[in-house]
Amino acid sequence: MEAVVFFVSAAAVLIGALGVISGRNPVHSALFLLLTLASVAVLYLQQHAALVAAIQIVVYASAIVVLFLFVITLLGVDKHEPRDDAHPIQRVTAIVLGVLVLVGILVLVHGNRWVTGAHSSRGVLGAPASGNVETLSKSLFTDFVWAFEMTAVLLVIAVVGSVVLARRSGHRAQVASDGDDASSESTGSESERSTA
Amino acid sequence: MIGAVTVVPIAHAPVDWFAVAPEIALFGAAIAIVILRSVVRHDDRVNPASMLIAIAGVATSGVFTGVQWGFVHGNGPYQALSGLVAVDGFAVFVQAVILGATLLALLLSGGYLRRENLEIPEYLALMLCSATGMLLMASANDLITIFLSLEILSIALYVLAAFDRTRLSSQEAGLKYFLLGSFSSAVFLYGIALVYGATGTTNLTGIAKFLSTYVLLHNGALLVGLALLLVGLGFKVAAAPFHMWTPDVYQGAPTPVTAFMAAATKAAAFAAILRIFVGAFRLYDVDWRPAVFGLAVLSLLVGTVAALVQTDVKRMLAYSSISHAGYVLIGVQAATDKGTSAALFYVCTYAVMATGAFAIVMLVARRGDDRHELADYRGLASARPVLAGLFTLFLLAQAGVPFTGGFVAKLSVFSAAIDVGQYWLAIVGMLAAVIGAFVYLRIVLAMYAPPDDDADEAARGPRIVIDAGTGLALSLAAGAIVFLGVVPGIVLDFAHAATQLLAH
Amino acid sequence: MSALSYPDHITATYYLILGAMLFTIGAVGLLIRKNTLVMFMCIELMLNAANLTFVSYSKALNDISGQVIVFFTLVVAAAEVAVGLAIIIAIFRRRQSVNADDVDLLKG
Amino acid sequence: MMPIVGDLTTTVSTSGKLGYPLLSFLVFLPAIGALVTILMPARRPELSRAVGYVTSVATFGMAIFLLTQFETSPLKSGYQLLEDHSWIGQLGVRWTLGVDGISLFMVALSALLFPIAILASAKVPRPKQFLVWMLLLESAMIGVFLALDTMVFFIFFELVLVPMYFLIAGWGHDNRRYAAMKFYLFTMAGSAFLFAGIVSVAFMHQHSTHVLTFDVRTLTDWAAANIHGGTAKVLFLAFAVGFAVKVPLFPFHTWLPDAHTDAPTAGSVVLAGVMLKIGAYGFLRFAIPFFPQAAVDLAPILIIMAVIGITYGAIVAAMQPNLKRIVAYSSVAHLGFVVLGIFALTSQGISGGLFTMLSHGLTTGALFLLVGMLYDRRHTYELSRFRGLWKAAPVFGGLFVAATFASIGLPGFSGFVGEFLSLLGAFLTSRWYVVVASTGVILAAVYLLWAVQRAFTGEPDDENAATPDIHFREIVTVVPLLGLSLFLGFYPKPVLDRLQPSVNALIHHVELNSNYKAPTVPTVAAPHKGESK
Amino acid sequence: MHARNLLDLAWLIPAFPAFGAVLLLVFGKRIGEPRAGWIGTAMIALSFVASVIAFLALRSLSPDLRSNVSQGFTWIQAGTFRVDMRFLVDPLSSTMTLFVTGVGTLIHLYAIGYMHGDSRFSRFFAYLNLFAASMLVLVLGSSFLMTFMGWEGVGLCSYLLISFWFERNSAAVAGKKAFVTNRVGDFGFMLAMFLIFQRLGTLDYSALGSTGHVPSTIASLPHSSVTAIALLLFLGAMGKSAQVPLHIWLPDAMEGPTPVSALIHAATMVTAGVFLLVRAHVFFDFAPHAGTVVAWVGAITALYAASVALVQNDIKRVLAYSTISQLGYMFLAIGVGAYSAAIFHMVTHAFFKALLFLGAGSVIHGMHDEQDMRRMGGLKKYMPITAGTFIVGWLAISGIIPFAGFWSKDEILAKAWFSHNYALWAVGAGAALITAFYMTRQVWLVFYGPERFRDDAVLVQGGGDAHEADEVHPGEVHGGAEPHESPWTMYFPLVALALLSVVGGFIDLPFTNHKINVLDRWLDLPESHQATSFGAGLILSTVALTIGVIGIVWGVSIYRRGLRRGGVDPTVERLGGFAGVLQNAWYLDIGLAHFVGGPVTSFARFLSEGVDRAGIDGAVNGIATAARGGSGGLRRLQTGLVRNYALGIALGTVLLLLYVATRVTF
Repeated sequence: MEAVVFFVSAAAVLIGALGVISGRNPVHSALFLLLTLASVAVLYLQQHAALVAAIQIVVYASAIVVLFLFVITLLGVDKHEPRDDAHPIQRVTAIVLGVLVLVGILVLVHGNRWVTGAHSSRGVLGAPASGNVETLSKSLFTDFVWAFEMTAVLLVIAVVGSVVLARRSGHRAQVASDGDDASSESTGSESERSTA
Repeated sequence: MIGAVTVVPIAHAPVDWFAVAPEIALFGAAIAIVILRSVVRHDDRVNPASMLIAIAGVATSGVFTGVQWGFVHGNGPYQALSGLVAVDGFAVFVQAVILGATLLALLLSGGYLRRENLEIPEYLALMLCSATGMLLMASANDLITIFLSLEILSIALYVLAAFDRTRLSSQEAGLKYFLLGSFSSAVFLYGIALVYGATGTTNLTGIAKFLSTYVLLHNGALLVGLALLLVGLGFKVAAAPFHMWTPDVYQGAPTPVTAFMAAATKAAAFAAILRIFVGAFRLYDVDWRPAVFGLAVLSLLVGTVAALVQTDVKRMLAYSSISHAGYVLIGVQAATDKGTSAALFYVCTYAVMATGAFAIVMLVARRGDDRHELADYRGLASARPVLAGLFTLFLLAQAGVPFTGGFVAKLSVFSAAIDVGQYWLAIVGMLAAVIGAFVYLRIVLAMYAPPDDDADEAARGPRIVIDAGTGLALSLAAGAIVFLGVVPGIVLDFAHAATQLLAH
Repeated sequence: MSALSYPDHITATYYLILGAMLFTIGAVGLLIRKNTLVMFMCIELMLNAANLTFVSYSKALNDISGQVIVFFTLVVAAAEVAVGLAIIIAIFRRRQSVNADDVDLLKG
Repeated sequence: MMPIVGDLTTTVSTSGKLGYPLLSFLVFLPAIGALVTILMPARRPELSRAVGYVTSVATFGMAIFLLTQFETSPLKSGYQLLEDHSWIGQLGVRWTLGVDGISLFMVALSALLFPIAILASAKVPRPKQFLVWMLLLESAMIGVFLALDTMVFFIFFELVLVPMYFLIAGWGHDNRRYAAMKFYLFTMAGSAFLFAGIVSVAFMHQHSTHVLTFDVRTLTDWAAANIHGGTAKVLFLAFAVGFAVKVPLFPFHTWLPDAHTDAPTAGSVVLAGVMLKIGAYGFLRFAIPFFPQAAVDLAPILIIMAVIGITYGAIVAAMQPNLKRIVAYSSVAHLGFVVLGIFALTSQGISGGLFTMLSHGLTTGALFLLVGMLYDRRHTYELSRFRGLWKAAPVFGGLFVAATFASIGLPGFSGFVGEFLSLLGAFLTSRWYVVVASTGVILAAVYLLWAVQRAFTGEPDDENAATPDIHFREIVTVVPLLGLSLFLGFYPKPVLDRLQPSVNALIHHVELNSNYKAPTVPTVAAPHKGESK
Repeated sequence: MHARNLLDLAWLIPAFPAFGAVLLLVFGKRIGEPRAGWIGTAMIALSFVASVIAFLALRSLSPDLRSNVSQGFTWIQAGTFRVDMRFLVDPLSSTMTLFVTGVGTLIHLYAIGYMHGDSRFSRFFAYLNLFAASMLVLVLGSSFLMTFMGWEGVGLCSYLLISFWFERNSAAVAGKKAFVTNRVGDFGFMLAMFLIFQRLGTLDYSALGSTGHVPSTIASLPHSSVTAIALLLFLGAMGKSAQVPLHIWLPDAMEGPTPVSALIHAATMVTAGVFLLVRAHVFFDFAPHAGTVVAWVGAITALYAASVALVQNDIKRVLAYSTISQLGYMFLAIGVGAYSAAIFHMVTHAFFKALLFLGAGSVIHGMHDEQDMRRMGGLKKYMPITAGTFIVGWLAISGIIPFAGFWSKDEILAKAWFSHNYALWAVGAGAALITAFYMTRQVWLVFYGPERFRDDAVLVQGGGDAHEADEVHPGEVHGGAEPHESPWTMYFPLVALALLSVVGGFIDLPFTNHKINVLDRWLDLPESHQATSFGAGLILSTVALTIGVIGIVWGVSIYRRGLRRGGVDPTVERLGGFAGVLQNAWYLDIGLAHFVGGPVTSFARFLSEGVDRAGIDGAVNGIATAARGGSGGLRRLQTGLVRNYALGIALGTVLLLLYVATRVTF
């Protein structure tokens, strides 16, 4: 059973990924991305990471992908990108290198030698059923409380940055109103969610 | 939501605020500016106010750093916040450097922003946030915090690089930096994942402990992870072959941001490199030293050689920053205390040299920030002798002329290399310095070229205006360079002590 | 790797290899696509690969921090998206294009 | 019958004897002068000039005083007027100054040449900047010769480049940028190896004794005794490359002609007069004492390079169409004699080498001054443009011919004493090389007299006939050099007596630390009947 | 001891002219035309007086004590090497000083008249004085190095004096040629000194011992190094004394004013080589092979130069080659160990050759700077004194008894014969015959026969002295003007020298009775003591005399009627094609220039163009170019395309992974 779920969702992940990088139309890519993210969430569940899976769905699948689609449509770039390549060699080299990286990782970290670390150095996982919600949130607010605080800086940057960038370049130095709202609201919504 | 019913009692670990006081002070200033900006809308006094806040923040943070130094010196280094943060001399030294660079960058920015007519508060807030990220990086003792701080400083820099929306080149720089930066940090993250799998922890101290207790029969995951970490950090310090973004981004970004990037980011990233490689993975130095060696040599060659035929001064300096990364890496790969302190001293010196040089570039670029051609520097000596003199000083310092910080810095990194028996690395470094000297002297020659050849080049364009902040920054930098060159003892001892007070 | 024939028990290795594949695909995508938005998506793929690896390791090592890291990664991803898309938009406004190859003002 | 030999590295007397740091004054005075000059208003050049003259002359005075303070006796072979202060503790660099017979006259020469060079360039544009650079250069030069801390030496060694670079690039002739750049990069490349060598020695010392120091005396004693075999050879070569570029020895000489040709007169004077000697000095102060055995084993290589330099430099000089280039190449030949003498490792050879260093400074300095005057009058160095100048400007012509013969090394001029001694000394150890090198005395006559014939003899055409004769200020610059050269030609004893103790100590040091034995010659107690009563 | 105190003042001898030189160099312009000359002459005269006093003081000492090294100071000292500035007065040096200062004084005096009106009159006397001083240092020096100092000094003066009229290019070239050729000799001299120091530990003459006892240091020297020293010294002598093939500078040296030719290039400087070898004769005593070499080089030089002198048309060039030839005799003498004979001939030669040169000068002066003998003839009646004195010199050099030349030349030939070197004797005799002939030719062409200086019909046909054409002072007067006798300052020296040329021979008559041959005893040099029977000596003398007579008679018979029609020289006519060979001095000069000069020049050009410019400098610039190239390449990599940059990162990653592959433990 476990195997079935794994292989199915693994296939979905890879199909999605390949779809993302092969889809001529960005909208398609976004949708394939959605597929991948969702199937990854399934794999999280498989590994008793319920909370992570949930956040994956909520933040990634919904917020981020939606944001992508929003931008795509906003910019109206949902058209096929030209196939012609300034540097044709780029594509070939890229694929070769990609293969090399993959092979490299697989060969170097081959077989069952992926995991060599010491076990449960920072807190043991809970029972599979629990989905580790408590454990996770516990360590999130104890061991990793500082890292948690640090995310605040990230979000401030995200807000200010997108505000600054999304302004129209025409009139500067005084607050612009339009593009400002769009992005600020979007980022704002995330920040609420992720600091909840 | 899942499991929301069961109430989980969480015993809040008492947060050791002292350990993170500098970061908090800086971030506080950033927040203050943001709030001020959003509260006070149409009032120009907000600009100087926010500038004051920013400087105050840096100052406060500096004070805290000083206090920390005193404490560490007295009671020795320790780790705070369940090992995510290390409070040690190393962190304090790097933080001091970062704060110094930030201060200089802020001083430069004021005049620049007014000249280019850009939003000052947002800019300052972002710069402070980025600086905060750097401070966090300097003190981070856990791969997670390192990753987070890396992202903090990077994302802020993406925005800063693209800050000048009137210049296409600025936005292009932002985009390139963003795409490549997030690419490299993704690699970095994957590297963390592998290391985590290989050692079972992300805490550097834990890793060191693990590696000293267990001998890995299969070090594949560890080494691959290590390699990917090197990619991520190598990107940030602009080491070849991960350097290609540097010239474009440095050139496109607003010049004060370039200075900040060159000076502070390098410092922070090298702090991370030193902590991870020399600190946590010291036992595996036989494995990683050759790799760093390669990066060092490559950076030296690429950085110096590529600059030879450049005609854009800002780009030249960008390339030279690549080669300087190479010099620091020489110190890193020695994997000794000597090497570490040498690297620290070098980073410190480079921060000053680079900021000074870019400050001049900023001034000469004039409004529009687009006069970077060598021709624009013709006859600068006759037009603005002092300015030319200062630039000469900074350039010669980068070339490593005695009685400037650059000389002592190079001296110490090469010494470190020779100390571990790598004569050829030292000699390659010296020869790279020779080629580098050619680049710098080319600029100097242009400045001292009598204005009669290519007469009105210098005259063309508005007169160069030096605002108070920039002037202050320049004089500070110049003073520091000479100070570091003539009596380097003090800072060297500081750096040395810093390595001794490394928390393990 | 242990037999790819139908296994009765799925070890961490499977997940990790999948992660590696996902990571590589993302990387290749970034290299071969010209549309900045898609390139950005590829970065998200890579981040997900890392996350998957973390979670798998956290299970294999029976250690929670792996999952915590994923949490932080998500936040980072969110922030990156906000800023990144803003940059892309800003550029688009000037250039009316999201083609990465159009952005070559700075070179040489 | 080797005279009583003192120790190479012991200190004879410290500045305590003097109560004030004379040597530090010598180093800093010009630098202070430079700072003062910077403060002078640019539109009042005469002020800068005044400062320049005062400072350089004062420095010269102090150098004279140094000569009087220097104690001479066969046993006083070590460093005198020593000063030692901590500087960069972390790197073990100390501010150590001292003077011995080997460095004494180099300091004096520098102090003498600078006032003259400054006086000779009274009409340069932008005099303020010019003087700043000149004074800084003087500071660095004197520092190089006085430093007893290897790293301090290296610092000055590098520092010398900068002012010289700006002098060439800022006040040179047509091709000045290329020349200046070439000069800077070339020397810097050489010093890369020198640096590696220095630091290696210091660290080897640190690893075995746990004391990090760059002190010349300590390192000399330690390295000579503890670094052997291949290591010593490699390190010696590292030093040698650095110094060979500076000298310059044969294959590394190619920066010299360009630098000389395009340098301003003052630059050429200082470059040839003092700067080239830094290389030779380095051999004597560091390369040989640190690695005696290696020096002995590898001496043939350097001797061959020197011999090639002597003949090659002369032959190539003869072919130059440019008067200044001829003088430049003549420097290559002369410095060849210096190195030949030094690596003869005999008392005569080294003394001769050192003496040649001194006299080359005087004679070639004079030649460059004269050539410079010619340039001031005619704005060219091309020989083909000159004809019959001797008739047009008799005094100038006479002085030039005098300088020529001084440079050829005619007995009676200092050049002869130096070259003869170095050839003689080298003959004792490596005869056949000297047979080749001695052809240099023929070739020197060929290229210099040929140049004189082409430029100074014959019936001047109108352009040449219009060349004004030398005037007083210029005479004041040249005559002292020639006069001194003449005096030392007839009475070199004062110099030789002060050189000897250090030279003998050096040879003794080499003998102690290597399988080398200085050749002995039969000693006839030559009966001087005149003496007998 | 009083005498010794006097001898300690020997430094005064060179000091006088040295002072004069400095004085005239500095204040010459202010001192002005006639006075400068008189000052110069006075100085050298004083020095002559001093030499005489020194000579007398020395004579007052007993023969075995006749060597005094004056007080002095240490000149150069390094290690065990030490050279003092001292002056050695012994019979040899005092003889030299006597005739150097004596002849010198006369020539100075002569020059006052000859150089009259020259723009650099005072400079000329400064140089002359400087020369005298150097020459005296050369002979009085107490060590090889002191001698070398004087040696180079005279070289310098000869350079300055030959190219005294440097406006003439030929003069400048000649001066340079002289100095450089001499330098070749000096090269040998220096090496000799190095070797001597290495072997003996000193350069002091006292180490050479004196006749009677030879220092063990020398006696025990390996034969090879003695020979080497001897030959190297000889190389030095060859340069100074113009022995084949280093003679090439001397004929050109005639570019200088005639007094210079007389003083430097006939009487004194050129004999320095002879002096040196005699001074260092001890080495030749121990190196017979070296002696043979010297003798043969001398003999060949004598014959060669004489043959060339046959067909020269320039009055001075004839004398120049004759000088070379006579010097050859001296070396022949040294070669066979007849040192005192060499000195003897040196002295007599100084008298009559100076006389001849000054006579020639007087002729040139009287002929308004005409030097071509073909434009002369019958001058006897215009300048009787010159003619008379010149004839004395002619007889002397031709070896007619009782003139000085006869005795000295005869002694040399006799010594050659008695040392069983009959071949050498034959060569010497042949040279003597030719000498007599060409001197007769000269006398007849100049003083007898038809007067050819009026008609310009005589076209100057080029020959040995191809550059005759520009051999004219500024402001020469051609033909027309009448020849005239010279002022007394010029003919007084002629008369004096003529007298010396007559009686000079009597200082050393070749009879075994030691009461008579003063010089021999005075010099007290070792002699090759072969069986010399009086009878044989007499026969040889007669033979020598007859040779001279034959030469003269033959010459007169040919030149009785002067030149052939059209100014053709009978000798040239007779010799036919061979005359060309002789006129071009057997093509030695040209040959050297062509086969040595040519290749050397092209080699030098190759070094400077090929090796230095292209090779070394090229390599350096090549590196620079390569760096630029690489820079350009890297620049091209910076496409500005973000994806390419990402590719770079990926590439780097792969490289790192590849490296990791080498470290991973599988």
